Amino acid sequence: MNEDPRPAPARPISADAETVSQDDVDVDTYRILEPDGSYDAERLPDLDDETFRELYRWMVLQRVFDNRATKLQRRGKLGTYASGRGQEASIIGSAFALSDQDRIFPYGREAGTLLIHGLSMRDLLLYWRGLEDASRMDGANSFGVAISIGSHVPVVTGTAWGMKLDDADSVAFANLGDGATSTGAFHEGINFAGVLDAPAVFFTQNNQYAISLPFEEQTAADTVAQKALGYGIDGIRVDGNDVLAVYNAVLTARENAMDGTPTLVEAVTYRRAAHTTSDDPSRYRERSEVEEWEKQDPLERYREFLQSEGLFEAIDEEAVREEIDEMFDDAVAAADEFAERDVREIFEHLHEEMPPELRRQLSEYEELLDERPDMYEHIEQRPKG
Amino acid sequence: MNEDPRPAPARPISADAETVSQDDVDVDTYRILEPDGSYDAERLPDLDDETFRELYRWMVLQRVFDNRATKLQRRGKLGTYASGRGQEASIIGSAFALSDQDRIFPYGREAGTLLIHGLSMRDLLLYWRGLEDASRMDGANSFGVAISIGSHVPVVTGTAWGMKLDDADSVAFANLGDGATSTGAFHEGINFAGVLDAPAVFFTQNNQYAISLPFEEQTAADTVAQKALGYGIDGIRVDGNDVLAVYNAVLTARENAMDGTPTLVEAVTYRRAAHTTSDDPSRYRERSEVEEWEKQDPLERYREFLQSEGLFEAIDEEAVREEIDEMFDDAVAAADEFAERDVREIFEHLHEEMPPELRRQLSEYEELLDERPDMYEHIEQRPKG
Amino acid sequence: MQATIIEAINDALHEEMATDDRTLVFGQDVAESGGVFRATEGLQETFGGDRVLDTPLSEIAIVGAAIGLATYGYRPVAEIQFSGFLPPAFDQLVTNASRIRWRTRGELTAPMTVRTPYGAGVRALEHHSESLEAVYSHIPGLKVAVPSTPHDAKGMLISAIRDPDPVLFMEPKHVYRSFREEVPDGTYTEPLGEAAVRREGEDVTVIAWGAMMHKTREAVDNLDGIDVELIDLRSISPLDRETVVRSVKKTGRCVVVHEAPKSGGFAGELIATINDEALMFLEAPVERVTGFDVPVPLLAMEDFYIPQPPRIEEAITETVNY
Amino acid sequence: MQATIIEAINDALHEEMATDDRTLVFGQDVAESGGVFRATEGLQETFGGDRVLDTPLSEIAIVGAAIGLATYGYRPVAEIQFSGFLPPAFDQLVTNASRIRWRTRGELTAPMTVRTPYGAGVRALEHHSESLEAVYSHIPGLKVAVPSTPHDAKGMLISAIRDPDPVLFMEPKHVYRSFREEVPDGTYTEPLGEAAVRREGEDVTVIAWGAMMHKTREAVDNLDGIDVELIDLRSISPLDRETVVRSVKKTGRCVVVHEAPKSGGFAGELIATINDEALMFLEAPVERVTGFDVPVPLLAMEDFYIPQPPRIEEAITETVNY
Ligand SMILES: Cc1ncc(C[n+]2csc(CCOP(=O)(O)OP(=O)(O)O)c2C)c(N)n1
Ligand SMILES: Cc1ncc(C[n+]2csc(CCOP(=O)(O)OP(=O)(O)O)c2C)c(N)n1
Ligand SMILES: [Mg+2]
Ligand SMILES: [Mg+2]
Repeated sequence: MNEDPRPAPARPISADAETVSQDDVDVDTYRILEPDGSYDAERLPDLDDETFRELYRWMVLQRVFDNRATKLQRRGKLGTYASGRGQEASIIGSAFALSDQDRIFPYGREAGTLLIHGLSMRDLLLYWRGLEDASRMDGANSFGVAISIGSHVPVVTGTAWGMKLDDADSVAFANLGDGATSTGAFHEGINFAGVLDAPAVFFTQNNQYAISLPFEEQTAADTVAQKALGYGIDGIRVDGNDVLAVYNAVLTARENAMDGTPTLVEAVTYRRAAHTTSDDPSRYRERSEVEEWEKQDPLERYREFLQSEGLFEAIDEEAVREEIDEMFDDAVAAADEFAERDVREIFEHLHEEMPPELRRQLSEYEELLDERPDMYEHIEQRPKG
Repeated sequence: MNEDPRPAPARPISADAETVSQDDVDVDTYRILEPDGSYDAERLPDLDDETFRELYRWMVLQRVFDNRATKLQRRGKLGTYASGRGQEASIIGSAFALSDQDRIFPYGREAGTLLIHGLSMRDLLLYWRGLEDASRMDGANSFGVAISIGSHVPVVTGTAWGMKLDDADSVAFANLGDGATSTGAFHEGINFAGVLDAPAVFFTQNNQYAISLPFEEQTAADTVAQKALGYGIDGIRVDGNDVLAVYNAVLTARENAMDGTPTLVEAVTYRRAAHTTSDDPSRYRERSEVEEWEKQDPLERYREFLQSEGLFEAIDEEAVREEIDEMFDDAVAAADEFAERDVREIFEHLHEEMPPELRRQLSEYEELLDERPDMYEHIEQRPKG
Repeated sequence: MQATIIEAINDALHEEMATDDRTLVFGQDVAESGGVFRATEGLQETFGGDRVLDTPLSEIAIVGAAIGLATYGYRPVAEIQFSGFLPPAFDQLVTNASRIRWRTRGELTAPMTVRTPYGAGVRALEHHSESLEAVYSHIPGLKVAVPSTPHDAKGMLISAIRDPDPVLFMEPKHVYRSFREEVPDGTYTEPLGEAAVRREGEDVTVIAWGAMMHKTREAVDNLDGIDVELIDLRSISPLDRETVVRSVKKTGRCVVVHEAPKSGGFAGELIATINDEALMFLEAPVERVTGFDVPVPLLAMEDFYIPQPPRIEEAITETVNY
Repeated sequence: MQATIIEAINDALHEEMATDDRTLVFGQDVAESGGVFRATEGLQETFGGDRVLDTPLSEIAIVGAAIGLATYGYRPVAEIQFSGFLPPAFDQLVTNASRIRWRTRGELTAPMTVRTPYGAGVRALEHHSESLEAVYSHIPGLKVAVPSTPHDAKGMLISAIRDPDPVLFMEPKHVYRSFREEVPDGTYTEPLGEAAVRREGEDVTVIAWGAMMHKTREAVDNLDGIDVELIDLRSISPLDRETVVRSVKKTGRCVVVHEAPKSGGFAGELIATINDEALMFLEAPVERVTGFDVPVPLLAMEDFYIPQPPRIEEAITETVNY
């Protein structure tokens, strides 16, 4: 055996193995409403007029809720808040495509989705005030918010698997951001869903940023949708500022999923607000970029459509906004009235039956709180803002 | 706001969003030597005759080493062993495409790769005898074997990143199995490599199984190579039983990588042996399937090529095998002579400087071993087989 | 029947699959091939491919999917092939499994079991020999069980599967097949959270679990004239503090044996518990006989690492003679 | 200069980047935006995009790439944005970072630092408040450091970056900005593996680290007539057993304060150490003042969870009066 049999590849030896690359695949962006106001009538979803209008009202609600919540946070009356501004079409369009039986796995920005699916506005505010009790998701068929980015994806697969075993008429629906697509949990969860033919929809709101990191620097892939190819499932890329297109895309994905093809939807949109109320986007992006996207406002685009269809006349936008403002005021009032929490709350609901050591920790602590009322000088039951 | 504004999607509303799927992309399998003995002369790598022959000798070496190591294990003289039988073209072809400057990240089956790149046969045997000292990888530019499947992939990316920063004429080269492609580490590592334009080659030996799980059940994707599209990098699918094609594919990948496009190579091959010496493949696959692949033997295919080119005459296969057998015998003898290990060895090399507590543990233990020679009744310094 | 630990586990899985058809078994190589240790042998034949499934090489997805199934009403029993491959899924345990009940205030729960063989001594490759029970014991909301006998393996596994909350079930693979004992047919449970006193004694309390129970028993049997109280901890979390404390109050002396490295190992929690409630009864420091603060050596040297009976004997003798 | 902890960290990074051009800084949002806590502010401007880089949302890849760089000769300083997001990378720490020197018998080493803000009290969302130092302390080959002052933050971070082996550097984000102190300009190091005695005393040893040092100091300051010896542990691993033992031998009493849940928390290792070497000096059980065995509550209730000064005071008083 020759001691060093290798030719030195540093002297390049011409090699010609064919490569496959993303240039070999076309990923179209599905759209119904063009930014110029025209639309593809063939593609219009088959909704009644009132539902067309409801879509609009809910987008307004998302916008107003985000504005109000952000202000509430500035006044120190809410914890960190993550706004969906700019993503209303993605948030509301997808929510409308889901049924009550579908289990939603939220990721944080989708106020409207949770409210549409039954969560009360008070509870949503309480969630952002950091009250465990709100994550109960009362009224909604929803998992807890996946604050650990991407961590819900394999869980979605498990729930979808259960639905498949039950032959249920439903899907497990993940909301996630572009940032989540870089996580190992995303990969393992979706790949496994593909193997299982699980009825799961992985709805990625590609809002172009993971905090400060633009999509182009998160991955060398041109789109999120093409990542579906690595899993042998279907991908849909949709204009995320076109509420009707999103609605159709998620409906399609949902049908696919129930037919055994999990689907990865990429809604191309833009996060116009700061990442959260703790973030200062001027550190990493130009105002002009935001302005470009403001021109693509999802509410405006949809309003134009409604107007051109004569559907908008029945909407009194002023009144809608007032109604939402009132709902919000009521919700804040209700949240404010929510009783101070008892310390027991942080000991409960971890186990079906509290283990002895934890019971002891609780009772010792209760005693201490009695004996040392000055403990309360260190305990503030509210957000600091 | 309508309390329940959603249309019931259970009544299917026709939706038509276009999907992208793996049917939209063609992934060809690169090949030079056809199973029928013909070959594509255009594609032949530009190697001198002796190198063509060395390729063959090394494939034989891989085959013989696997056989002998497996037998050694059966006699209780080696720990669990993982054979590369059937994958010789992938193992040797890829190894020949690498330079000494490239850092190899092995995954276990590639005896030949490590030997070609400077590891002694004795040390390789000692590794399989479970001696830490052998993982030093003396002589080879190699990381430790990634026994935790996929765990090396992000590490490969880091090393490639370092090479890029150094403007080095080298790549980081990962050997991995199809099974590894299901791990989160694979995803995060390769995606990040794509972002970094890191000179990394991810060489996947798709031997059709992850222990008992056939490739079709590991992922719904038809190929490993197409997974490159999700990362915006290049993929190459190559016939892993064609040593010349593998050689060219890895050369291509290496050049791509050094030009800033990390490349995922899928070598389509077959694990003809059991997963390891502890495995019984009859539990999960038919003998007939193995026989089908035996017909595609990489050594035979390459021998035919050498014969048809008149290159084989200078090879005395008998003598080659004898030479390898002798090398193996010598290596076993040298391994047998390797001194019994001192207990200090398990305390050393974890920290540059041993922390006080560990020093104490060691000295107390040395004392105990002195005082209680019966400890050695419980300590066997050899594989049980 | 007479059964080894691995047979008892297999039996428990058969029993629970038959009892509750929402029980599912999945993991790498568990279905078609019956598991690398044969723990799941025969399940797929009996209960079908829908309920017994091979998964991809995806520890995150295995544990994550178990959470998704459990919160949806199933009773998943997931296998992680070796506990050295559980760390990739650590986040799913911490972030989701252990706290989904908490996060949703009891609306969603995760009645799931993750089975995994742990520990050294089977001459395997790197990462096949770890014992990270101390790590998992520190995650609130996660139960950690480690049986040491066939009887317990079966009864505790059935308890784990029926438990309303997530249980990490660590199996002492070193003694999977080393002995048989009588294991009742049919269904029975052994409680989680309760230690077992294997031998009553007056001189010293010796605590071990899993594979170390057997090394420890061997040591105890070798010791003439020392009246050992031997506790099989069985549950790492929740910890049966009462049994430990009661025993140490009686004996005034204690030795803890575990395979994991000493620093940060679970002996620390045991000693802290004794300190809390029985300090003034102690007549000698509690001794720790543990793995060293190094990774488990590869197979050639692993016997050096494992606490062997003479080491345990010395520690017991020293503690008694302190 | 007068600096907060976060400023001291930023300064340390600037110093080391300037001193050793093989030092790299990367992580989520560290470059363009200077880090969510501004720890890395100004680095990219000064040292360029090649050495200061934003990474994708990939904790496995961040830690994995650090290992790849370190074993290739670089000195990576990776940031994990919150320690609650380190669990996805747990496997890289266990499987590669902590043992590559061991695995290759010193041929390859991983001189890398993983910085991560830990702990509760900043009113953040779920998973932003954890303290898992006990878990990481149990991984042989991984150092774990937790500074509590600006001076130490700078000196220890420089030590961590220069350390020939991997260091997990946990930063007490709750006190990132809560006070300034004099921090020397230029380069200096504070050793890893050495605790600091912050206050000498005769009555009782109180041990804390990181953010809990400040709650503890507040408690100690409130206690009239008790002469406390206050130890800032600083290094969780390797543990400075000597300083702890020497102090407890002197005082005969000890209280340990940490934020993490009690069960399986690092107090266990400290108590075990005291048990090993100073048991007979103890006049009272070592008290633990810790988080409860639950996840850190969301922001509305987190103050309940955190060990507050009155709790610490009670424990000290009880221990002294035992
Ligand atoms: C596993 C994990 N790592 C880091 C973080 C910190 N973090 C919070 S949001 C975020 C970016 C998320 O980006 P994306 O998924 O695109 O969602 P978006 O916020 O843009 O809607 C990061 C890095 C986290 N929450 N979880
Ligand atoms: C993270 C991890 N999970 C599980 C295992 C157990 N295991 C060892 S090899 C193997 C299959 C590997 O398959 P593949 O990557 O295709 O490589 P091959 O053995 O086929 O060459 C498994 C599951 C492991 N070593 N690491
Ligand atoms: Mg985003
Ligand atoms: Mg394979």
